[in-house]
Amino acid sequence: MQLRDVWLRLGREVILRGVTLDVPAGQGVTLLGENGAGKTTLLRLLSAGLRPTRGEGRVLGFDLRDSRAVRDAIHLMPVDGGLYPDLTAAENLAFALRMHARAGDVPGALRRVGLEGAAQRRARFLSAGMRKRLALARAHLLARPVTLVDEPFANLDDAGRALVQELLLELRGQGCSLLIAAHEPALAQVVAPRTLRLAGGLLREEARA
Amino acid sequence: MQLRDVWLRLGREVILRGVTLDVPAGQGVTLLGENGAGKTTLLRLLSAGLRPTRGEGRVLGFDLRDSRAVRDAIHLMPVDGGLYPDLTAAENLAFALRMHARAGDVPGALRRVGLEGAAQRRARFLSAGMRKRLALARAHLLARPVTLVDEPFANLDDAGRALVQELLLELRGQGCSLLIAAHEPALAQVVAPRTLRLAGGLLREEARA
Amino acid sequence: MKGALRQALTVAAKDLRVAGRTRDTLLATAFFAGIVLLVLGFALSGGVVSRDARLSAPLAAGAIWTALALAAAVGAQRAFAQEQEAGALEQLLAYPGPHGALYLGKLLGVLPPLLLVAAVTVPTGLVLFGASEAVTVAGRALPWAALALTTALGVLGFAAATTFYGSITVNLRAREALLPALAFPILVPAVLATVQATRLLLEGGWSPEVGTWLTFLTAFDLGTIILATLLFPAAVEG
Amino acid sequence: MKGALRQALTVAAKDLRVAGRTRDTLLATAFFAGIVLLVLGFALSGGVVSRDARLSAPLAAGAIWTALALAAAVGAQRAFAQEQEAGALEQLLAYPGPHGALYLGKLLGVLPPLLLVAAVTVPTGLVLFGASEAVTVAGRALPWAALALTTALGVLGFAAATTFYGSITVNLRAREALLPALAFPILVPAVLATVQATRLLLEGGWSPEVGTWLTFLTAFDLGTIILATLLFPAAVEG
Amino acid sequence: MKRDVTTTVLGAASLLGLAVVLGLSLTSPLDVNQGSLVRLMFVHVPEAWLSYLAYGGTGLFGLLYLIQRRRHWDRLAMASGEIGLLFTLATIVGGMLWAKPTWGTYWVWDARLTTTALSLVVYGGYLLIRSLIDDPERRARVSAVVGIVGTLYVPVNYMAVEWWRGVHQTQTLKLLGGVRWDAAPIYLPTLLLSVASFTLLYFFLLRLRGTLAAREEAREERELTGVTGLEVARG
Ligand code: HEM
Ligand SMILES: Nc1ncnc2c1ncn2[C@@H]1O[C@H](COP(=O)(O)OP(=O)(O)OP(=O)(O)O)[C@@H](O)[C@H]1O
Ligand SMILES: Nc1ncnc2c1ncn2[C@@H]1O[C@H](COP(=O)(O)OP(=O)(O)OP(=O)(O)O)[C@@H](O)[C@H]1O
Ligand SMILES: [Mg+2]
Ligand SMILES: [Mg+2]
Repeated sequence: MQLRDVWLRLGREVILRGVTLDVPAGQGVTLLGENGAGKTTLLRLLSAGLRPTRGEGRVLGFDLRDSRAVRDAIHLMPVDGGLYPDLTAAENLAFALRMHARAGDVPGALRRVGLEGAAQRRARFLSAGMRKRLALARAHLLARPVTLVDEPFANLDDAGRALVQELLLELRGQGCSLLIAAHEPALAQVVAPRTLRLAGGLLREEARA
Repeated sequence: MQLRDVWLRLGREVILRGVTLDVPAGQGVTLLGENGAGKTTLLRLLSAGLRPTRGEGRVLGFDLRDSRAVRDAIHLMPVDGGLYPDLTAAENLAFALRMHARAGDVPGALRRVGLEGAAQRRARFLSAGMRKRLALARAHLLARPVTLVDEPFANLDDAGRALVQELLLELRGQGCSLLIAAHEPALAQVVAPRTLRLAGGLLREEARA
Repeated sequence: MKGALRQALTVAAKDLRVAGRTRDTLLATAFFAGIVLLVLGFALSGGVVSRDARLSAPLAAGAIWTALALAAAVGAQRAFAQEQEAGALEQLLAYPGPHGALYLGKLLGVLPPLLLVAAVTVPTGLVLFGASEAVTVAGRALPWAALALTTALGVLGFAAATTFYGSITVNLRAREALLPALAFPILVPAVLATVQATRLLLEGGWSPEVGTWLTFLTAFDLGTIILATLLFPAAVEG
Repeated sequence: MKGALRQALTVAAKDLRVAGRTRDTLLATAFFAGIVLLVLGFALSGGVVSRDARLSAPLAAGAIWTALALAAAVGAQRAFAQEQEAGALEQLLAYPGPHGALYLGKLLGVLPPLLLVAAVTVPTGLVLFGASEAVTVAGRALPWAALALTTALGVLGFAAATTFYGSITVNLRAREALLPALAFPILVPAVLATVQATRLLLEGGWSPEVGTWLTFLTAFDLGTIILATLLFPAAVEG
Repeated sequence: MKRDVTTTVLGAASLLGLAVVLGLSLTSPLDVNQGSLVRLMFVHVPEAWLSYLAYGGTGLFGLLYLIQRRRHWDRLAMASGEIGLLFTLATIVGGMLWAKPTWGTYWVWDARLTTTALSLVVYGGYLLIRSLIDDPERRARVSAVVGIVGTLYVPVNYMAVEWWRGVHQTQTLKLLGGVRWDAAPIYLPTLLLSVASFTLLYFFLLRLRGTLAAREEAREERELTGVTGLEVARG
């Protein structure tokens, strides 16, 4: 994953003002920054959901503008889950798998995140933490080479947080690169030791606390 | 605030199985529980958004079934903020104030939560943490006698969390009762020392950690 | 009571602000009504303009009111879709005060853009369908005042009925229970009265029959608004 | 290619499952189609218009196809509004594979409920406007098979165009009114072709002229689908 | 600000052409059926032609934008759309004024008339969409798509008189299936000159509006990003 002097404007706001980033394959990076610093925006940019206003980037060697190749390699777990409210938990996972043309053990994944009892419940009726767990199960099932995670620890109980760490560590064990935007440096750094901080539209390396 | 042996069923699920609760006016209570334990559901019940299947409750002496009186006294700050995506931050606050027939210092409240720069931005374009701050500003402006807060610390940076504590403490100082559902006991207990845990549909008193 | 009125106005003002900040909704709705007129004009009249009031009047009345009924339905749908997005509806229902005020607020928010659109659609439709010409050929003047009254009453009726319909469809459980299909017939009286009054006015000017239809329409409007205000709390409650 | 097809089918299957579960789309489309038929039915029946068989055929055709074009617009809008809720649209666009496949998937998901609505609207419209009666009075049988083919082709064309515009308007303000306003003009050739084919079928059964219109309609459908599949990626990309 | 010679020349040439057309048309003989009303043709037809041209331009520039992603094309597409809308309006108003004396009514549900009115809506929608999107890149992309689809509407409008017989004149100058001229030959040169002048006028207006839009955009960009040094007006 590489970014070279990337600028990004949204509406009338300039969010990123020259971000440069190098993440070797398989590395885990924690992304910190204040509310509104632009973490989510940076993740969306990397997942080809937004185009940089200026500058360029590559993911696994593919130019960010080649959105199809990038989308093939990357998975973004958004803050709100990005689930279909009217599909059940199991259907949500099955849908994601089929869109990636992959097979996977949906009941097993649900059991892993403690949702075996809610497999047939619609995502609309899941609690905030359960939705987060479901999104996590999806990220773990898909196991894309580059996985971007937005605030994985929010809304979760202690067991849930440990689970996130466990599953994300497993992903890293499989050789996936991880980029985790979070407000809990201590929790995230267990999984992704390298730490970057986004402030004023610029990215800075930070020593581990 | 009182609940007497309240049962609640949603869909095919029994969420609350005999909850009994007594909160004297002005007290601060932290509500803990696993993901899916029913914290959010309990808060919605107390704000008259749901009706108990069995059992009864009172808020400030009003029966829960008298939804109008209860709604007058209570404010629930939901997980997702419950903001209008197409109103600006300032308009969202002004609308809430007018619905409660109250006057208040909107620009001041926005400054208080660090959103003065985003006052004219639509809520849709605010970051997750900024939306949380906006919802917090609303709860603080309205200052209802009973304020229910669902996961106030999620999505916020460290400064934001300190801000939540500060504003909620102020609310308690004004004599409001607080019920805070959270997964960060340490942070919540600063504001609301009494701690309850919801598990298996039942509420239990918990000693402070 | 005064509080409820203030709330209704607040909700209406909010909806109008969301709609009016960029004139978007207004523009789009007007556009929409215009398009319906054009398409219907072409589809129905098949190239013949008729100077015969007995032919042009029903066409004009039908096209105008189809356009307005659809505009009302779109407006009402929009009004509630807005609330539903991002869980704002639950928050709206949690404000103090009677829930009936919310229905009134929604209705008031839907009405002004609709009346504006109607003020453009009605004359345009009359000209496009040759109804105004047919009337003048017959040596009469267009009964503008009566038409305006009919339009106002009709738009109010459509708005009240479609807003009520919209309030039913936002409720998840109601929507899944085909309840909305049952509520559809409430539109029938409004459509019937408005269309007939317009047609009669175009065909022969004011007559006692028109008066009857307008009285009926007024009764329907009042009835719908009162009934909807009373039923709304039950329709939306969790 | 095969991957794209599989994706399209996956998306369509998902949409159909949701549609079957919430009945949201079906109700909304039926509602709009119902309003058009209702208003036009009341306006045009009973007067001079309905007694003349030469007049009833074009009217029936016009009303039915305006109703269906609208229903298509509403259905397409729902299909994308659904995705938009809870940020699922952004997630959908992030799946690997060509974005054109998503358009096809959405189209396939929109079609079945629409066809269902059409299956009710067409016969209802024919009866309501006296066209079926006029045909039987003339001693002929209604050409059901040809009507069904016309309906299928017409609905396909409507859905193809409105689904495309649905993707454009989904995150704009005032989208409910905007989508039909944008899509309708483009639909006019299709509406005209279906109206003419239906009218001819009602007036005299199958004829080579009907064949010409249906060929035109098929070309329109194919052209729209191909063009939309090609342009869709540009319309939705970040 | 540097003087733009091309624009000036285009403007002067189109004005000159229009003046000559005015002179010619006032001296042209009267038509057997229409009398002096036939002179309206020298305005009406080129106006319609210009609006077709403008719509074609909107689609073409939109396509170019999608391929090259240069904002320049987007500005031209917008300029072209505005010009098209303006001249469609002129065609309709002029046509209605012509219709009153010849057909006895301002408006009929004729195919050509309806499709012309609808093309007004198509490009009204195009401009409406533009006004609804704030982000310039997205605005350019989406409106390019809408513009391309809208352009397909031009052939429908052109063929409308053939497909659905109505009261409006069919093509007097047949272009499809062999060029043919069905009116009194005396009118042809004047009409052709008029069409040519209007074509020049189109390019003049296009350049003018495009330059204006570029300046507007540059100013906006400066306001937004003043200190940050983000490049000004890409493309
Ligand atoms: C509202 C009224 C009218 C509208 C919207 C309208 C629209 C148009 C349009 C768009 C064209 C260009 C299409 C083409 O070049 O084939 C056109 C051409 C033309 N119009 Fe009209 N028109 C109207 C009224 C009239 C009237 C009243 C007349 C004459 C009686 C007329 C005579 C013509 C002629 C002769 C052409 C040129 C056809 C050709 O050479 O191909 N138009 N009109
Ligand atoms: N479409 C948009 N138009 C205008 N401004 C936007 C838009 N999207 C985001 N922003 C602004 O960009 C900034 C960064 O938002 P972003 O969501 O990336 O923050 P974040 O770092 O993820 O914050 P948080 O920790 O609160 O999630 C915010 O100030 C936000 O208001
Ligand atoms: N409408 C509903 N129908 C069926 N089940 C529901 C409904 N609403 C909520 N539930 C279920 O109720 C349970 C409690 O949900 P609730 O949102 O109260 O949990 P919570 O304690 O707030 O969890 P979290 O910490 O994750 O926010 C969950 O298992 C959820 O799936
Ligand atoms: Mg964020
Ligand atoms: Mg919760």
